[in-house]
Amino acid sequence: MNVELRKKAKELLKTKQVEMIIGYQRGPDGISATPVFITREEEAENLIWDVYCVYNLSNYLKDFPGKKIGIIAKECDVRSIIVLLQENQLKRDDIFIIGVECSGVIAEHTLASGKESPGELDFDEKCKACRPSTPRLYDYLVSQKDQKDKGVLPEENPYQDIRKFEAKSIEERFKFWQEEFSRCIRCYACRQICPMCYCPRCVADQTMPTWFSRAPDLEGNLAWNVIRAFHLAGRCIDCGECERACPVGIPLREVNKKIEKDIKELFDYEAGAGVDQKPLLSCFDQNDPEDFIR
Amino acid sequence: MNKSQIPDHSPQKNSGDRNLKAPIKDFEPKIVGFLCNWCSYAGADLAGTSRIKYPPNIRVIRVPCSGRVNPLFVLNCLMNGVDGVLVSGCHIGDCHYSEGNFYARRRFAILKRLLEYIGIDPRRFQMAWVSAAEGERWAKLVGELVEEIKEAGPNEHFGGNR
Amino acid sequence: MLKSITKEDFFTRVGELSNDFEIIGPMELPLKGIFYQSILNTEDLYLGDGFAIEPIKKFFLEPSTRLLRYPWKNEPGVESFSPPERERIAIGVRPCEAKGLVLLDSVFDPPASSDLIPNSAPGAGKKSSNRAGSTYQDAFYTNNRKRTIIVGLACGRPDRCCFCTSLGVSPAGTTGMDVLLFEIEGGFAIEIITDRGKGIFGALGKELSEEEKKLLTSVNNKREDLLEKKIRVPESMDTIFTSDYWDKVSRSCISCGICTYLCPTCHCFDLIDERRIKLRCYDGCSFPHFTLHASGENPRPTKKERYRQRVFHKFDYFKINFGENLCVGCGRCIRFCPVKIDIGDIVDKAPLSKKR
Amino acid sequence: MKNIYLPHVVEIVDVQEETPDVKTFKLKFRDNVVEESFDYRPGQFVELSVFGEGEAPFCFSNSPTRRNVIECSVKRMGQVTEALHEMDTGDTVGIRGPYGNGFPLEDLKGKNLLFVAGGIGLAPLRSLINYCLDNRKDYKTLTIVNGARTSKDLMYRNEYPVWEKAKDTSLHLTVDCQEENWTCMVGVVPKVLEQIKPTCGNSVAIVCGPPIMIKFTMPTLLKLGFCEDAIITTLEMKMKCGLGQCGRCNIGHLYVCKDGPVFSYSQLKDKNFQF
Repeated sequence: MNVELRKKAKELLKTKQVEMIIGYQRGPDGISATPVFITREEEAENLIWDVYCVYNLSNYLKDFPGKKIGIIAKECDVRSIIVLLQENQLKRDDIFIIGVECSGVIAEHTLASGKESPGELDFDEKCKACRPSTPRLYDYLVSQKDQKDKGVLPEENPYQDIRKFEAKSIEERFKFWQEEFSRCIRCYACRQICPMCYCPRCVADQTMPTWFSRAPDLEGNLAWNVIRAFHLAGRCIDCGECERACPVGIPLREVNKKIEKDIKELFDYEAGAGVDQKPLLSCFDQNDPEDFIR
Repeated sequence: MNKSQIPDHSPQKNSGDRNLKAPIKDFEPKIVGFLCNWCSYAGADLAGTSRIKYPPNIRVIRVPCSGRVNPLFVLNCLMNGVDGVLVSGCHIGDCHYSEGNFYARRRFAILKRLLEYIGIDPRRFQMAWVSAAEGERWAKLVGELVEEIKEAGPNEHFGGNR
Repeated sequence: MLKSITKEDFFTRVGELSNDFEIIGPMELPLKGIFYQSILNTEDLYLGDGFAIEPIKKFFLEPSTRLLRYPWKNEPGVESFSPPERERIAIGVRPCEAKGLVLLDSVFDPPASSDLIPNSAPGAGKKSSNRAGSTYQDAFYTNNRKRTIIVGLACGRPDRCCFCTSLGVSPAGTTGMDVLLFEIEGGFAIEIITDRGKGIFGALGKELSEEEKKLLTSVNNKREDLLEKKIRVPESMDTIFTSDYWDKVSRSCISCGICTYLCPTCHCFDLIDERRIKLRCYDGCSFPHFTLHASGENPRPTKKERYRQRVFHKFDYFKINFGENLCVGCGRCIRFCPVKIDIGDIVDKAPLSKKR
Repeated sequence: MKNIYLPHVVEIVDVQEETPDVKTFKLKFRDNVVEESFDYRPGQFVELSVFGEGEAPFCFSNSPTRRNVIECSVKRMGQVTEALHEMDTGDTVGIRGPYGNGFPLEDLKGKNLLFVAGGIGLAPLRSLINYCLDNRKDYKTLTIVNGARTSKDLMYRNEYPVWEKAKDTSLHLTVDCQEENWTCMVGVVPKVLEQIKPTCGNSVAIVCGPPIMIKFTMPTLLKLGFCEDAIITTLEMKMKCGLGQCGRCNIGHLYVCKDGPVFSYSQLKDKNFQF
């Protein structure tokens, strides 16, 4: 399938349908993948697609406004492109989506443990909650016919862990998050890697006023992590990049998932369902639940 | 304390020794209320002009609409040691701007659940609809709120050492 | 002085020392990684082959340091926080990190010499010192350095991101150490380097036999060979400042702060006034607002300029000012980069022949 | 050991509105001992702090030769300047410094001096101009070219009559576009310089203004015959510490806060303008 991918990429560049293709190439360690930005046909030979291609490349689309960009995207990446389209951050005509079929990517942190081959490695947690393997939106699809996948099976109940955690006492919950957030170093990798975090000036960097402490203390870290997740309500498509990028292992997906579950229950809303969908917080329903309001 | 000798709390463990608040038995909570200009603020005003007595624990911040209230306002209050936050607006259908409170309702439904998930007592963040005619109701609401937050106790996780 | 000591004796001694000193050391948090923490229980001390995620820097140049407390409006008296006095022992510090501290010393604890202070000679024109950069001594950093004894641990298993030997650091290097431990069968070989080190571990263990010494030397000699990654570090990068190379290598950068925050030598900081307290917090040259003027002007507007600044600061500017690279090859920025940008690779492959 | 961040407390004794968005603050030390020992040169700067809001660097805008107060001119721009503009006489602020190298006063002796200022860039130059006027015998002719967007944005207007009357001193004012009742020159600073054709022999040009003005003025001065060493400028960069430690204000290996803010054109050219 890499052959087909490269062929299509060359064709797109040759016919000038796109100015650049954002894809994956093999990293300097010879195992993992890294993002690559291709503008010349011969460079297309570097393109790859396999279980090591964990990144959500749609994060880079904001770097090239007004350019025609081809992007290699799996199902979860496509969902984030859809959200960006919903929010008018992209023009549909400016992007050419080369969809790739995905049966799960590896959990990247396990690479550090010395394991290398796909069979030994675990699939990423996010893939266990993901259902379809064909992207819901694409301009060209590279199908995965030459690879008999052992892909992950979707979990029966994707919010099982969240429910379990909700059942704990309030003190336990606070203690858990206090400990997790205490490790936060405020490097903002979670924000920077997120395709949805495109604010020109993030609330964390604002000084007039300063919304919450910029020091990595309890108040600052908690406020930052809560507001980061909140700003993704109805927008997070669970690509898991924030959690992967976090150098100190804070389970950020567990916060994102909580909101995902809530909005499903409260508003029957799923982020990134379709381009015509309205963003969750800029619309409402007359009958939205209000049992929490006095 | 000697001027030059403020004990330093190293950043690694500045979560301890934070309870600088009053003991619980005579605990008077500090509550911040974000009140919409058109209904709830007028309602609170009515309570005042009608000389209805209610606890003085609430500090009112007037906002144009409950839809103006940013979750950051709520977090900022809680992180600075406020014991409870109330967002109050017009009843559904009465919004001066037609739909501001609809947006607020969605937004805070999510925030309320999220704060609870993180381990912040749900009693500390409350939302209400109070109309301009409901002076009586406003006073009752504040009374209940103060009782609830007294039960919840001081917000000792945050805002100490400041 | 080289001695051997059993693990048991070592930990017993650390336990004794914890009465008088705060013990800092690596601790393994399950599923999260290794973190330097204040150790309350000597059993928590992790002295294996793994590396801590954050460098020991965070105990010297802290993620946030309280500098001043301000009065309420128009009241008198700005108060200085007094630096803490408790003495500490940092155990398990890697040679690269200790070297990193020595490099930080030149910024925060520069040699005090009146002729280096530019303000001392009125009318002295452009520069009265031949060295650019800081000449001010920072009380908080210096105090943290002074009150801490450093007990190092030689590296037994460098990983594929480590490249310290390319920067003149050895996996068994003693720069910046008071004591250095080598893991040997049944315990540690312990090298006492300074008098402070002698003070805490001097009375311990027995002299190594000639045979053991030989064995240790041969192991030490092999340590450097364990490093797969070797890079060529140029004398100067001046010629490629304007190269489009920087555009290429920085394209996948996401402008987060991981590389700078986790670097044992990065020391850029921000001063923040919050609730009448002045704090010093980490900041990084990779953030877009790092150099953003209030007017909206930004001299480093894109990732290209920002990434170049990081590389130049490490491998060019600092060398001009202090004669050394501001990199110790610990590999953290490579290990934890979410998009696998490899600074070693970038420096190694820099097209130096290309003139500006 | 001394906490290098500890500021001296100064009181605002006077606030003068220079332009719609620039105010000049006159500051007096609370502590007489500090006042005695506080010495500075034109071109140096201080870190002014509004307690609880933050710190920002400002240059001295008055000459050390006529100092009973310290003067800083502040343009309303960001968090700190906003807070400063809200302040009034009697309020206290913090001050630490002086920092930076300042103008090379010795090297300028015996030279014709050309001052080129744009907008608030006149602030550090005013300090130097008045210093030169107070040491008049040390310096030859003084030519001042001062530009602003509009006549409303011209700073230190009450100084102009004094400067115009001073011996061997000329003042050229310019605004970007023609205005009603405006009798001086019109046009951006580089254009005006070409008209004035200041003498380049035994001269030094001292330039301060917004980055865009500096950028276009430099080539003009070179064209007029000024040599690279004879063009000096004082730069602004985002600064936090003022001590050469926080790492954001460097141009190449030089730190604007410590090795600057005064640089010669040749110094910057050597560093290839490595911002």
